[in-house]
Amino acid sequence: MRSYARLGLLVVTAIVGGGCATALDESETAAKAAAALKASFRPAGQAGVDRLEQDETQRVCSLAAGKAPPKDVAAMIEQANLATIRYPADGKLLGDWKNGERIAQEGRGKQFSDDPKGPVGANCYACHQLSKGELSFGTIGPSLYQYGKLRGNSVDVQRYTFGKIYNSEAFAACTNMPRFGHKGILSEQQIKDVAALLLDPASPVNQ
Amino acid sequence: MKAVRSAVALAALAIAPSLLAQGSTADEIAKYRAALQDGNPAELWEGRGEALWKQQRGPKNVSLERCDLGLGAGVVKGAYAQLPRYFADADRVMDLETRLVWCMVTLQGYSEADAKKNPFGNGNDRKSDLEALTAYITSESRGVKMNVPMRHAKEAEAYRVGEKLFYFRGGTHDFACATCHSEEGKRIRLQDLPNLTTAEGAQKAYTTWPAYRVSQGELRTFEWRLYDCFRQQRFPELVFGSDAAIALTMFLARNANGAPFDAPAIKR
Amino acid sequence: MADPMKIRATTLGDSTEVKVLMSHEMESGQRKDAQGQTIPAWFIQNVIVTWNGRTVLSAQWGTAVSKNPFLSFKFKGGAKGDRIAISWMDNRGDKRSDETVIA
Amino acid sequence: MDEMRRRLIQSGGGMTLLGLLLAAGWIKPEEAQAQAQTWNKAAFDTHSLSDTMKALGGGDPAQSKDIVFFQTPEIAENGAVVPIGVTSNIPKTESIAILIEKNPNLLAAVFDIPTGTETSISTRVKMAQSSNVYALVKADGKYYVAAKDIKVTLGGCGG
Repeated sequence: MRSYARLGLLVVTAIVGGGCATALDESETAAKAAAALKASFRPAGQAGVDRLEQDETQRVCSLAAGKAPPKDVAAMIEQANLATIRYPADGKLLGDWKNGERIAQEGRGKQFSDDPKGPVGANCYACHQLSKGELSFGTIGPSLYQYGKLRGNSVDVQRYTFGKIYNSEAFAACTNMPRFGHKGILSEQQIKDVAALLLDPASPVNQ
Repeated sequence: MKAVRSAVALAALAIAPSLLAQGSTADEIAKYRAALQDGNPAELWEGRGEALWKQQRGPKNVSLERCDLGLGAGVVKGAYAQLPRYFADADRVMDLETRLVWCMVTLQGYSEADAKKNPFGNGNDRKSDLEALTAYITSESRGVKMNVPMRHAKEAEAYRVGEKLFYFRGGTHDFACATCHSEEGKRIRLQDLPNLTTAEGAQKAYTTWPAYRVSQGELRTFEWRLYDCFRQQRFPELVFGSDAAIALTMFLARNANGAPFDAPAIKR
Repeated sequence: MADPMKIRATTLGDSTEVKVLMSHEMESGQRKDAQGQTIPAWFIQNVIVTWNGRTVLSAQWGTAVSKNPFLSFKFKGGAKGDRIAISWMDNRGDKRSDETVIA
Repeated sequence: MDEMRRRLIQSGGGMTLLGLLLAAGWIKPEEAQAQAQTWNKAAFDTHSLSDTMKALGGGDPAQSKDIVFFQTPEIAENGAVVPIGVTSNIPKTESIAILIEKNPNLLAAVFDIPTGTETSISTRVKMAQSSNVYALVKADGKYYVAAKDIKVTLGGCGG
């Protein structure tokens, strides 16, 4: 991945405003926050303290502090993340929507309290409406009801959908959505299954 | 058989309005929450906590009634509405739970490890004294306006660090506190998510912890709230009474200033 | 030893409202522990509420009553200062009795 | 209550609940006799409404509009605690029972209501899943029933 070492400073100056005193204060706070993090977490279950070591995307998006990053920074984040997407070698982008539904419902996985051998889901419903039948859905992300019906099922749409699940940062810098493939949350097959849930005409999403 | 048939007929009648639109789902959930307000089992923790506060305990066999929670030795009324704060004797910003551990060590003679060995209770066999004490002390701030101080440099520093940590993205899922808590009107599944970056959102959230969680049958404190948020963020385990826990509490409590404290509450 | 109950008894004109919270696990017998072993049922089976020695409510409970049970009802009569006593017994034979006066 | 009496009560292992109340002076001997202290195991072990009715010694309950649910939501955020309030407007109501159709055991609770106590109770029950909840009323020796469908939603995150 292309290094964007200068990006951090770029984001800080863009957002904080760039006065010398502010920048100094900012870096001091950052150092204290880093020290507090180091002293305040301990490994538990499958979650080691290495999870607190940020990659470039996480670091830059943290600095953006909930605001949209500057356009050029966003473009660099998206470009770097786009390069990580590994499309299926067999060229098949869609799996079984029924498995996809189970994955979309499953909230467990990767928490320190979860069995490392247990199921790992995408918990899509936590943030998205998907089907009419499930009333318990979140609204952090947009409604995906009739996702396929509205977009069609072309190869381009399939590739975008697979890629978006694989690494969402490739399409929207500093999005709230996890990078399911890039960070090893879901397997390639699981991503195919979730893509099928979104695109298969028989899926409850498209009814 | 006849009884069964009539029951089935009855079921068909009762199920008629079951295709509920989203609007009425929210209304019905609101009714559910309202129905729980009358009779909050948190009172069981408050009662136990008050007894613990007054009971002579520990190697020194003294009560906690001389513990200074920030408003002077033994003053409980309104103390939680002004926490976290800087304590000169400890030279540290402390939240309530950390201060209780401090008093259990300095007044009652417990080792620090003993004082905080069971911060979050689990059922009848592992009741947490800290949760009970926290329930009692917070209940004594009910109706008191949040007024967390920021006079000392370390209080200001804790606030700034807390803000920084609020936006810190990490772990397998790139989550930060801000992922779920920096926009208006969002929810996860059916749970409304407070926007903790606004005074209104922080007030609504912070003033309703501790809370009896019906899903767990336990009273949970704000330290637990942070601990469990980080668990769901896929972070490693937040250390009880740690700098990050106190800094985040400072950030949120200070943002809640001006609102009347209204807990222990009852929540899903 | 179970924690004390929280009992509130209030006169409302010619009747008295009783509200009580009890500290009890109310283990259903359906749950499994981390090792996959079924956690045995442990729950309050009998509850009796008396007003100055006279029974105003008695109940039999199963495992489906919620943890830390809540109960509310009203009876006719009752004056400030009258005694309300509540007792429960669970399936292990543990008991708890508490009382309050009508406010 | 003085400390001595509290200790006496707490040490009352092996006593029945009524014996305990009697010893504490909280209940009069004639009351104790009137209150057959039982727990109807057969009824609590049933898995269908008809079996519950059999175990309770009753027949087919009649549907009744005089049984009203109050403070009972149609959707429960969490099945561990579902508030249920039942009022019976049927004359000579003797008891109110709460049954949950899709629980492993149907019968949740039976409240015996002596004369002078209002025929209305409020409590909280566990529901394994969305289900019909029945309020079963015994009045003048006969059984009446009303039902309410309650949905139980999932929780928020990974649990």
